[in-house]
Amino acid sequence: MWSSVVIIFLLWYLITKLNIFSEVFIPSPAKTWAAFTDLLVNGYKGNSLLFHLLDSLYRLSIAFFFALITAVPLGLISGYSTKVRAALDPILEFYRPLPPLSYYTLLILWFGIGDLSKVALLYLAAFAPMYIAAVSGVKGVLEDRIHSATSLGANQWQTFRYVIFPSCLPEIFTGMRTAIGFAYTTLVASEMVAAVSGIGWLVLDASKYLRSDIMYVGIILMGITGILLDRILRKIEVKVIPWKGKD
Amino acid sequence: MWSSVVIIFLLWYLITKLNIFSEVFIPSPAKTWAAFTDLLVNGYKGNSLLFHLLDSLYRLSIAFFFALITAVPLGLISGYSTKVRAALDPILEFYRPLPPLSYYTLLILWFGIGDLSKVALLYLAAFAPMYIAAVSGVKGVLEDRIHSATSLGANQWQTFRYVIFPSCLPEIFTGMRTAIGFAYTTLVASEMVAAVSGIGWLVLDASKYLRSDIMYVGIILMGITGILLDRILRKIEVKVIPWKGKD
Amino acid sequence: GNKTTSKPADDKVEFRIGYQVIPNAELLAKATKMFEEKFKGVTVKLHQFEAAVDVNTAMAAGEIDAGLIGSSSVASGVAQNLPYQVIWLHDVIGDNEALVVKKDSGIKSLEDVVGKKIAVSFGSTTHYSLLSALKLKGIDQNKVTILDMKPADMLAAWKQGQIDGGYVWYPTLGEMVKDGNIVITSRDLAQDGILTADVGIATKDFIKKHPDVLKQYIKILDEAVGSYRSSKDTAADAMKNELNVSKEDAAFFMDQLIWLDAKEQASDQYLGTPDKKGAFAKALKDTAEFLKTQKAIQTVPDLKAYEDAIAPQFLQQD
Amino acid sequence: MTSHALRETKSESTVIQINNVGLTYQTDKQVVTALQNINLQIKEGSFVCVLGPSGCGKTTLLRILAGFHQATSGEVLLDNKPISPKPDRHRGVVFQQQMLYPWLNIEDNVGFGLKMRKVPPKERQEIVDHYLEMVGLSQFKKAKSYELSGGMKQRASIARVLANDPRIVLMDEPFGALDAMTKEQMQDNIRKIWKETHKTIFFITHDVEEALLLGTHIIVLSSRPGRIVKEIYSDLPYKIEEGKGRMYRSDPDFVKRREEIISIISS
Amino acid sequence: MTSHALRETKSESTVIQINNVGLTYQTDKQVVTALQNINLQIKEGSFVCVLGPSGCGKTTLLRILAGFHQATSGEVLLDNKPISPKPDRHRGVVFQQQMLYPWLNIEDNVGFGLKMRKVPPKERQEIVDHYLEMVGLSQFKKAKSYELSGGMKQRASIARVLANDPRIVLMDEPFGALDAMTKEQMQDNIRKIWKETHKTIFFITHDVEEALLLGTHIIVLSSRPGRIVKEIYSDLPYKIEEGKGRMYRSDPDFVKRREEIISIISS
Ligand SMILES: Nc1ncnc2c1ncn2[C@@H]1O[C@H](COP(=O)(O)OP(=O)(O)OP(=O)(O)O)[C@@H](O)[C@H]1O
Ligand SMILES: Nc1ncnc2c1ncn2[C@@H]1O[C@H](COP(=O)(O)OP(=O)(O)OP(=O)(O)O)[C@@H](O)[C@H]1O
Ligand SMILES: [Mg+2]
Ligand SMILES: [Mg+2]
Repeated sequence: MWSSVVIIFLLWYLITKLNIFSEVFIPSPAKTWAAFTDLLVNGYKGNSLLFHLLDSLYRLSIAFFFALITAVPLGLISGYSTKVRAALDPILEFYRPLPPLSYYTLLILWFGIGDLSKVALLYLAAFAPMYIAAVSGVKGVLEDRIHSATSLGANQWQTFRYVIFPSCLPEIFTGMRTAIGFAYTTLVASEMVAAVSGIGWLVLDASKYLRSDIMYVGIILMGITGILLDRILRKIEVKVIPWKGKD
Repeated sequence: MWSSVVIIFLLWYLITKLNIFSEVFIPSPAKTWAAFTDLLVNGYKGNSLLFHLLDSLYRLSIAFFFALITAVPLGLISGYSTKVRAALDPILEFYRPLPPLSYYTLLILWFGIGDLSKVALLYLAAFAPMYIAAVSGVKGVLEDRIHSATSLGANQWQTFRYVIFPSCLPEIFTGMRTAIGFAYTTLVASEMVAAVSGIGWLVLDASKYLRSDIMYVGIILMGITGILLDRILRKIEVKVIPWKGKD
Repeated sequence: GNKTTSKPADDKVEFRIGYQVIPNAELLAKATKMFEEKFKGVTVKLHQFEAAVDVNTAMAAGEIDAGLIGSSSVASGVAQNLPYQVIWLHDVIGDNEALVVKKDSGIKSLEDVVGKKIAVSFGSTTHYSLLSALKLKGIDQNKVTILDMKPADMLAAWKQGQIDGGYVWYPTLGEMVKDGNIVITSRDLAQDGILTADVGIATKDFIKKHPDVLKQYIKILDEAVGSYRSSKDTAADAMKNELNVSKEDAAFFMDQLIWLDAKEQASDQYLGTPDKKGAFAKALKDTAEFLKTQKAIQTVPDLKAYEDAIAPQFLQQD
Repeated sequence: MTSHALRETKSESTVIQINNVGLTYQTDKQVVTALQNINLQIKEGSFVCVLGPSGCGKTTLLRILAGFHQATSGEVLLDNKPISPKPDRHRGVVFQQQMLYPWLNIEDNVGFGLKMRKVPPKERQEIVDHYLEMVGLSQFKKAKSYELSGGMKQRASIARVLANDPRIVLMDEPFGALDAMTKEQMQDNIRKIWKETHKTIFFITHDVEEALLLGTHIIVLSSRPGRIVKEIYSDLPYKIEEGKGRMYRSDPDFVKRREEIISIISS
Repeated sequence: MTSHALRETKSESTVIQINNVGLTYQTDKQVVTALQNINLQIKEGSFVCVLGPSGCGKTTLLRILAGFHQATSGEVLLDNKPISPKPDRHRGVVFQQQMLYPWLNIEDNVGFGLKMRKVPPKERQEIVDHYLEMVGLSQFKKAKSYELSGGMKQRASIARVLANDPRIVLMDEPFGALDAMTKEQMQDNIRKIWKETHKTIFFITHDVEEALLLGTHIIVLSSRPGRIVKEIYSDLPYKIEEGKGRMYRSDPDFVKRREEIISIISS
């Protein structure tokens, strides 16, 4: 893993060193580092860098949490009951391919310009991948596994909770990982409205003034926190489903 | 399914009828329909509605196709070989959470303002979900299934092609569905720069002049084509993996 | 980038313009097919852009030779040594950008915005206008809650009563005026020397290699201004399709902007002449000063740099 | 050694009545008639052993009784009412292929049904421990299913179903992967449970001796499509004392019966 | 009926040599020693039958030979060279739990190894048809694995491995889910193939009679941790003619041997 990090760094260094593109678009590592230390000391427009980052992560976590506790159960139910699926799927399939831009205005109308609409946007982004994963997971559960549970006396809900749900966990985790990445990519879009904090807003704001050095600091921070979140999920996955690939 | 469509329509009708929000944001179904027929007849800014739609779908298909034939093999290899994974994962995990905005500039610098940079953006969006799904799929393959293949004389490549790949198909399909939805949501972003056609551009362009009726036509068209694409994928899925949920 | 060489296929120079949908002379020229008809020995390619950032990027990638960006973007671009120069003022912003406040907000004049919520699109010309206006009136901007919003979102927040006002352009401005009052417009500010404009820029490379093409270009734009002034009705008719609005609206939008012909632009008040650059250089420097307070740029170059960034030679028609 | 005439047991109430049942699998490639014209009465408390060639429809019949499939023709009555087409806890199933839950350890697998019925933890633990002891897996309480050998998985599956105390026990070749000795112990165990609790047991096996040592009602199916070719009633299982099963094997009468059944199957 | 002394067969070249092999499974909950101090020589062309109580380590031993696991101590030599720790086509494996590929029909499952070796389609088809015929699944060529009964799956797995013509055949209770008659046929088949091709076969079974009818080298393992408690050499399998296996069962000598082995396992 470190080798690929080093290679990327080298490439970056070379591109800026050879002046292939203007510094305005691709700042040198040195300039980016300088911007980083400056941001660390002085913050960005009134808030510290850490504050921006945590603010975004806070919104992200809330959105992700609520998406998780709604998308997974709904997905499981949809995978199980053709009726529920017939009712939910069209809605989901409809909004899913829509660009956030197209419904953000509606979210503002309903939820105002505060954190709520931002979280709602992230929520919608995180919802779909987990829902789809859960539906697909349920469909992949061995029929006899469900039979075994019911003939052991599990009622519908128990079969769900104790058999279908754990069987789907591997797919749900994949869905969670996709979801968190997806929600992250909409962070900037969500912080486009009436925000004065957040790492996404920082990137956006810097981009308006072509401050690519600050943008790069923001982007790299987003990338690194993204990697960290993904790693955490994978660590949890290994802990939670040690049986993956076994029978 | 039709019931939920009808409910949504009714809601829409009521909201506009009761004038809860201004027509500027939510045009009435009637007004939207009028805009639709007008667009059908006169097109939008020099191109027919169908042209806009097909143009976007064309870019999307190319991007999706290339993402499919690269992400899936790479994902499978990554799932299989710790070394490859160690090299690829950091790159993927890094770019994945980044907002398109942040690297679109780079894509333009490299690929220009033509279709190539647009396709590249969609490609990157579609890549990640399929890659992750493939990796996770491989890890979920029963160890003994791989053993059985190698002891039947399959070499590494054949084990891959004939055993691991089909075993992962259910997860890959989930990944494909997520990917196409995700690529679709970045369509608007991709058509933000130097485009004069495409359904995403149409929505964006209409939004600037607050032509919410045209926006809604575009959004609904995007939603419907999104649903159709998803349905097609699911049809294929059922055909390709009839054994899902069986053993 | 070094892809800027416009390849002279069949002896024609390729001239690539990045335009934005703004009801000015360039869009009028496009609508009336003037570029196709009047250019001699030049193939024109028009690319639509949504934001200055993208125009800058496309220019750096060598994908376009000329483009339109707001004066704020020019001020920061010059500060960052981007290799382009100002060759034309597509329009000076007039009544089309204004601060509008809710009728029931109790705001009668600019002084009353203290303690209120005002929305503006950060990084745009309106942002500069708003903050400059506050400064002009000696109002501490920290006493106003200034929110960053795109026009469509601003309108949504406005309708929901979440903001007291916004500095914005048409057509959002038009919607907001329906239940609001205009406090100040960019035309008012322009009179106080706070000038904002949509600026035509071209790469230094292209300026050096194809001055003749640019000369033709400016001539066409100048003619378009002329034709607009002579027949606003025909112009509105041509423009309505480009804007996708009714003819009346098109006429109205065009009217809000201040159109300047080549001669007016060559005056002291604007770009000036190659020998004596006009006041626009000062306006750009002022904008840069403002940007520095926004941390948008690190240093403000001297006036000379801004004068050097203006290339008014094409305004001289012979 | 007690002599044992094979004779009809006292007629008790019929618990399962199968009338003219048939089942046809429809796949895209072919149509397979798995069962045809099955008529069968299963008495309360009887130990039914089903024999028949591979692929003749034994599992299919069991799955119909369990409620996993529905017969394509005919009807199945339980206590004179049409059998519920949904599986329930009264019809416990030991699958032909193990169906343990890999996310639970063995103890929790075995206690699964009890937990579903909200049996208090302490009581549950006692029952689980009892059955784990019985199948010889006490030491592997905490192991995961994929850490067990084939035979151990089978035993765990049996314990899981028995611990749940179903009224009817449906077992699909439960002792197939067990060595002779373990199998004998398990046979003793199941016979003992059957005797003590008067459960009705439906037991598929390939081992004719096993069928004779366990079954009070032995059914022989013909090869596909499965039809009943022979029904034998026996009271031998009532007589066999714990640990004494092996003694009967060399009994000439027993050997005769065995050869008789084998020749029916082989014909 | 020929009398058959159990005696050592002529010593031929050793193909597999197992020296002091042990294997310990390490899980987060416990440490299980599955095998301990195994020493074994397998002669080229011999038919090794492995008996032992459930969970004693038979499968584990087979998996070491197949290259799925590595012994935690000791060494395994194949042709006097350390055995490859990677499975290959020379060591065909019939798994205890079926490992058919659900995305292929039965025909393609059976022809899988041949396809991997790029055997031309026509030849491949002939071989596949031959083995499908042998295991009685010709009619189910086009069926999917999940449309087969338990026994049919097992037979398909056996056909798949035999069609691939490995040098060493490793079989883990391959006939466990088969009825008496089918089992006998399969025993005849495998014996015939073994005689004709001189393959070395490593065969795990729970059926003592089966071991006696097939094995030239019978190994009895003790319960966990598995150690070899008895090795028996026999030339009976050489003598049994096709279809005559059943006759030997009542032979007093055979019965004696059988009881002897059973008592070893039970002790
Ligand atoms: N899901 C299915 N789809 C199609 N055909 C099936 C299916 N399940 C079973 N069959 C067919 O039905 C027939 C009977 O199968 P069944 O599993 O009942 O046999 P069985 O008597 O249990 O055999 P075994 O002793 O080998 O387990 C077989 O020919 C099999 O191919
Ligand atoms: N993957 C594993 N992880 C941990 N322990 C295991 C694993 N596989 C097997 N064991 C343990 O190793 C021992 C031997 O298992 P093995 O499968 O070799 O037995 P076996 O002789 O094949 O039994 P059976 O006849 O029941 O199939 C058992 O106690 C089992 O619990
Ligand atoms: Mg069966
Ligand atoms: Mg085993």
